[in-house]
Amino acid sequence: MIHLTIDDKSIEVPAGTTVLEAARQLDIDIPTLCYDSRLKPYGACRLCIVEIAGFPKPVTSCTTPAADNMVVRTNSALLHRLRKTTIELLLSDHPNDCMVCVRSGDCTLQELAYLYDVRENRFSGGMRDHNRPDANPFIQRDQNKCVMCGLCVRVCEEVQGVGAIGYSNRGFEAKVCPPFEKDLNCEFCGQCVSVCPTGALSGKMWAGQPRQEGVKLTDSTCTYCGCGCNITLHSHGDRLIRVSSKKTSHNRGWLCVKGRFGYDFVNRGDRLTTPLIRREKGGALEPASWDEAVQFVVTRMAGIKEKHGPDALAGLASARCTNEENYLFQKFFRSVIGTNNIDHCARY
Amino acid sequence: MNSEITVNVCLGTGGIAAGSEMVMEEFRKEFETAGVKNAKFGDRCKIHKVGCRGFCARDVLVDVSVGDKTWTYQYIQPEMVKRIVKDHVLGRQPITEWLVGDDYHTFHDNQKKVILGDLGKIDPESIEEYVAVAGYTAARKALTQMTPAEIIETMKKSGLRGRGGAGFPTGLKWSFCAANESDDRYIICNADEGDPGAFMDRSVVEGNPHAVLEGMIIGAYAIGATHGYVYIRAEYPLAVNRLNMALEQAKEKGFLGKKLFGTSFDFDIKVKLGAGAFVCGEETALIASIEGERGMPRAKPPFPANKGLWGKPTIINNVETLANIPAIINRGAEWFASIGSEKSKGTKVIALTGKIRNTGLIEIPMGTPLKDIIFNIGGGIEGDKLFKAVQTGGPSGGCIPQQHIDLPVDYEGLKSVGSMMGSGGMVVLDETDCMVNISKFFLEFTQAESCGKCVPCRIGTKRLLEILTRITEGNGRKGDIELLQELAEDVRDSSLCGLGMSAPNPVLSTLKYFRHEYEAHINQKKCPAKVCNKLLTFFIREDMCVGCGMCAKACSVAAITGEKKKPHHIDSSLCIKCGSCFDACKFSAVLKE
Amino acid sequence: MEKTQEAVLEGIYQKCTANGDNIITALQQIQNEFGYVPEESVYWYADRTNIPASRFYGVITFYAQFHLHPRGKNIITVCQGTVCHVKGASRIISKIREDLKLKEDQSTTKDMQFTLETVNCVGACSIAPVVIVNDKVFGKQAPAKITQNLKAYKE
Amino acid sequence: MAGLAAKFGSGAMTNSVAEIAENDALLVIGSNTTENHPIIGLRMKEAVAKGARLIVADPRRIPLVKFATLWLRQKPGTDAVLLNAIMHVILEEGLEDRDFITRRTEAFEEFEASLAPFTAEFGAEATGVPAEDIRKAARIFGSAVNAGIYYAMGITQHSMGTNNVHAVGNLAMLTGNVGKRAAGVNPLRGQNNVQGACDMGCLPNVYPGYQSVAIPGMQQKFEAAWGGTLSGKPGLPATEMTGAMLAGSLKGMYVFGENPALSDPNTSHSLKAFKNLEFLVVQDIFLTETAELADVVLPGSSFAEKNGTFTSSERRIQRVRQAIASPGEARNDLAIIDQIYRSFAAGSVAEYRLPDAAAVFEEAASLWPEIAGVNYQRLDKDSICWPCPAPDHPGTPFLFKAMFSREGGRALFTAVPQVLSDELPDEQYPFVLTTGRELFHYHTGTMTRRSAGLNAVAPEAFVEINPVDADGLGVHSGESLRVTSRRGMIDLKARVSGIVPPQVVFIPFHYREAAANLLTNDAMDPVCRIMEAKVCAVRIEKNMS
Repeated sequence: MIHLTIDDKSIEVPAGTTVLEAARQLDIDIPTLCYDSRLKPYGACRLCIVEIAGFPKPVTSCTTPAADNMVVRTNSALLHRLRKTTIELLLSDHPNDCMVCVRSGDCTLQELAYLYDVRENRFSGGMRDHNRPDANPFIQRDQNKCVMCGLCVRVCEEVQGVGAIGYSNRGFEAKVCPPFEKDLNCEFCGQCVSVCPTGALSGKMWAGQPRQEGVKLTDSTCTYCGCGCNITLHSHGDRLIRVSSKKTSHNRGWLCVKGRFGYDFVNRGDRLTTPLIRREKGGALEPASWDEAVQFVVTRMAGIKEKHGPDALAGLASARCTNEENYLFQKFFRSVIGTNNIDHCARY
Repeated sequence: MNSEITVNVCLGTGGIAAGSEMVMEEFRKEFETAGVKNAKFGDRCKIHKVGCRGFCARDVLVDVSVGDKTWTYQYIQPEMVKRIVKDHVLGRQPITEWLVGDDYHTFHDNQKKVILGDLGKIDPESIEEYVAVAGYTAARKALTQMTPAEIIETMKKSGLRGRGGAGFPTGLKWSFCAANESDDRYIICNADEGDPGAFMDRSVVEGNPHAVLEGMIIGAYAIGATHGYVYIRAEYPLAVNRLNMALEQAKEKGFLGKKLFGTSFDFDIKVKLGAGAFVCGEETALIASIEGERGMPRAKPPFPANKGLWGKPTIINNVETLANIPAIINRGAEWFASIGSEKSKGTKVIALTGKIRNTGLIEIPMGTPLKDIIFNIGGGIEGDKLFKAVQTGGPSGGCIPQQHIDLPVDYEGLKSVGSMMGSGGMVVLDETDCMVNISKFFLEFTQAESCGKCVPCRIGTKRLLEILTRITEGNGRKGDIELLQELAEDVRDSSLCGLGMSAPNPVLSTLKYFRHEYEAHINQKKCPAKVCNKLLTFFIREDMCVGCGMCAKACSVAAITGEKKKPHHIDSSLCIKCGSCFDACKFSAVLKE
Repeated sequence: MEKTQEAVLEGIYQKCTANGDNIITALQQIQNEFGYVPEESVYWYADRTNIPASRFYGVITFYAQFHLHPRGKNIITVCQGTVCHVKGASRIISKIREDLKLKEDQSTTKDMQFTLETVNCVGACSIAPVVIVNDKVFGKQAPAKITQNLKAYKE
Repeated sequence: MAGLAAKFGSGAMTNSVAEIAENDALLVIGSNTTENHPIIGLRMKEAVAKGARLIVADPRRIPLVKFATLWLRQKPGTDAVLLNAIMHVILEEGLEDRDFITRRTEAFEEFEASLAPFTAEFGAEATGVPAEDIRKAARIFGSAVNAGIYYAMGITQHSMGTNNVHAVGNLAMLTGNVGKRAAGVNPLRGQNNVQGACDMGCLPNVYPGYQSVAIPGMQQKFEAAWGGTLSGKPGLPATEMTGAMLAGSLKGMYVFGENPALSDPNTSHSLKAFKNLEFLVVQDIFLTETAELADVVLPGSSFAEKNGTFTSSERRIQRVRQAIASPGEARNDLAIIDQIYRSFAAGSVAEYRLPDAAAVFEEAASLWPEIAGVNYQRLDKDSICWPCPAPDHPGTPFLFKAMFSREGGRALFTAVPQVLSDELPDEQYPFVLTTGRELFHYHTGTMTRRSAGLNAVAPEAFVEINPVDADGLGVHSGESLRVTSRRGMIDLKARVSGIVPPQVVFIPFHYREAAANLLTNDAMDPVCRIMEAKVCAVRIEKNMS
């Protein structure tokens, strides 16, 4: 174990822990833009700089391993000045349109600008114009809002193993883009969207949907494959408007294209909204009341049971529905109908 | 080289550009024809190509040695060769008016040559000639008579510090690397000489490649590396060729490969061509580049000595550092430590350029006063203009003004005045140079070379440049000087790598010593050095204009009018201040104010 | 893509894997073969090596050496080192642009005869300002002089 | 799952997903993990990044191959032989775990004897995988400390599916890679709650918790709990229902949230069967292909409109929570079933009410000791992997640590003979058709094909065909092909790609307009009655119409 002091609080951490991680364990808040505990440190945003006794100049805490008897300061006039300048520089090359930005209220850069009270900008000057339309259906890329934190590039490479996007050019003109600046053509898992600290990456389906006002968050479980990813449903009234996932979940916040973007079927217009009955064979399905429908089901099934015995009836349960529903469904067939003709299509 | 008559021709990039290949060709022809006349004659003379001999301003330089006496000719062009052969070689009559003068000797006598000693004497393309001047004896001695620990100890004692810029003690660096537990280690020679105005490394690799290889062999043995890389700029084709040649020759001789000098030590060297990115001079970026990635630096620690190329402990030394090592092994740490100043030992190779008479490649003991370099070796300012400043350390360095002319040139000295040694480029500036323009020039450079990874460098250098640009264009605002100062400090203090940390130096040092020039640009909208066109007005002096019309032809906006043979006139309302008329006029009738 | 092109790339791939060479070396060889780095060659090589094309594109756009478009028959490189700068490199560049009728965003002439490029420093400061045409180094250049020197390359 | 149940006592992933990252060798066979279980795929990539060696055995060049140390391209339907040959080499080179075999397994000798003919060369001959690669695989897997096996429908949807599962289990037992951390035999469940549906007794032969209907003791236990008398006669598996419908012995069906009309092999066959029913109830959220045939359609609720629990592949029980209300008259599924349940019992329509999901779960938990410790209070804090027998039990990431759940507690080795697929290519039908999913769609597309984005990136059906065969037919990507089998015919676009080997074509089964299952074979595995969706013979022609 390594022992060090951060802002006069002392702490023990295992070797290999970074100063930033140690500080977070002490609930000391150090600003970051390019750090994510799930990815390798990058050290590019320069916001997590700290002063360490004996070091000639500030160092980034996300890349500096804790060492024995280190004495760390996470705040000082100098650090505040340097961080503020960094934020101001970022904003000097950032569209000032938070009012209409889909990520407003859930944007790290916006929060930092507020916390460091950056109002008029000393450095206003030339700005990038890296924006280009991208026809892909899922991911909105607004590269003028990119702060080059590299999270999207790293998650695509380190976690997803795809490398659909990378850094290109250099200096002020450096940008993140697919090869040859083509449209995004990838698995569309949206991992990149989930880690982006600004409005540079967002879901196209989020556009025009409420941001905070009246938005309800509900933790649930994905309805697609057997991975059982934890998701958070963002709803507004009776509409699903976004799906996200928490870093702390067993799937670590990662989702696939279906889980993250495949939710709009729920609000589709062709959902069944009323019971339908085919009153005589060969006839058409016609709307009916619930009572009529239930009555119909009960009499017809009872009739078959009367005439041909319980084993003339069968139930197909669902590998997509809940345990409770399936339990009750099979119980119905076994205890009320009286048959074991019950299965589901796990085999397909 | 035991022919009776030897002709040495400089075949460095400078020499070749000045026509030395043609000169050599002429000598060959002349000797052939002469040889035909006299059967025995041809064998008795030798034309001998050598590396850069320093005094590039006088290229093409040619040595003619008859017996043991040597004459040096300067400014030689092909058409002059015939007469040299006729009068001097055959007729034994030196052509005095073509010989170098006293200044050639002052240029050399004030230097101390440890690295450059053999440049200009031996043929860089022949390992035999290097061996003939005791080449590879140091490597043999190190591998067969010394332990790695002893070598590292010797380096520490010698006080050798990295010649790449920061001046980190080489022995210490090696000991860090050797201390790591690891199955493999690497040694890299950094020949990615990127500083504009610097050509020390290029000249050394062109002129004496084997010395660098020998230094690498010794270093590799000391730290236990079995693989080495030379990372060299693709923009140095001649150096690359000679390096590859040298590698082949060394392999044939068994100085590289398996079981060197009969020991159990294996070592080989690969050449990696830089692809044109200044930032790759930074150690971690250089490593990324050798691994085939974008040359984007990463935060240290871990330092390359602990975790470098492919994650293995790695030593990166620059060309000049490595070239020093054979001498130290052969002549001992004490000898080396006896040269130079208190904290900076040995010599420094310097590319002395700019507005100076004796442009060239020089080598001086550390601690030599600036004024000796400029006024003795350099022979003073070109065209008897006034000295204004000397820029050292390239884009990472600063400008040193008149008041520090006595400054001893070593790591500490240069640092104390806000500049740095860098790799050793010295650009002399005179009264006609605008210091705001100079720092703008360097910011243009670093801004373009920033990798774009960290915010302060990516956006900060861009903003610095924007402010400097508006100042030089007459749009400077009140408070710009303070803003420059603040931003420059913040970029210096919060950037990720050396490039960003040092990029503001040119601004900071010029702000410190030439603040008045900034003020003139901002307040009076004037450029005292008459460089910033946007702040000048161009006009034609009637009495000097012959009406040749060249200026009118050169003007792209037809702002110049006038009849043939009559004085012309510039319409300042149309003039875009591009300065082409100024360049075009052969009678210096175009003036700027 | 042309089968011949594929053969060339396969050759480069074999050579590079044998020497354990990296992306940069491969791209340098591709550029030596084609004079620039054709887009389809990148996709081919990425697929062959299982390395994402984005890594290649990132490297190509990072290093000044690589070109994504065909270049002229003659390459004019103007040194922009400090010494060349103080001795008027920028005026030489604008003169060449003028002579070759190159627009601001243009670096290659329409007839593909000339491409104008700049380099940070070729370390030939003693003969600044320096212009390199193909492999030939021209020292101590001036606007008028370079116009003369270029004549020899015009057809 | 019958295969694993027979070997170990119960059938499910033996280990948890998080452990995958700690494997130092992985064998992925018959699972296109990155496309069908993307997030489990991430763990595999993580393992590889940490230095694990990955063996992928798949006829198709699936995306995971990019990360593989070794790719075995066996001919479709030869998985068991491949595994046998690998095990032959393991024994040959003494890489087996003798200690594990003696302490924790039975029937090894017979099994060992049964492997005799399966030499690497024999395997190479039968599977098309080079003998040297078979040896490499054996060495990688046999020498690993923690080796995990991951499979899916790719090896189960065969007429010899159970055999394949046995072979997989044998390999894990032979190398001592089951009953410990970061190893095991792991079937990846294709749907969000397959595990739960099985757990909850939606199987013809067992009550909730795999308690056999044929064991009188169990029957009494559930009679006591549910009231009334229960049938001790195992019911019909879904795959046999089709036959019973056609035969007329099965007259009424209640289909809840499934679309068998499109997901069944030999679809035309099953369509006929459904039409033959006297009465069909379908409860779903869309008017599916099956619902169109129904006499009554009951509008249910989507996952976002209900409370309950799903059980994932790794036996992890997790909460599902209601976020929005169902549209129009659509009702909560649990409430619908509950109302029909009570109405049927009462003989008249009972009034509608919304049952408490927590209470229903508690009832199930009270009847199945393995989840006795699970309840909504705990689940609201965190998910739990069963077995979890007591309220203070933390749950079980990996099974069989101490013993297997067969009586005697030992795992059973089973000899696996070479069985050929039911329908092999011939002159008339020279290609092998294999079916599966693609990343952007899910199952019969009921949900994903209604998602604008997903449908935009994957708008239409295609048939993957090797460039060699494509050249032979003179067809290019995008041109239309007609694919015909003994059971049906569909037209769809060609996708020329080296992903499939020559003589093999692949079609995803998401698309109703070109339903792959019109072609597939409904031959069945004799034991678990699964159908051979992965191998059938087809003819391919350029489509002139």
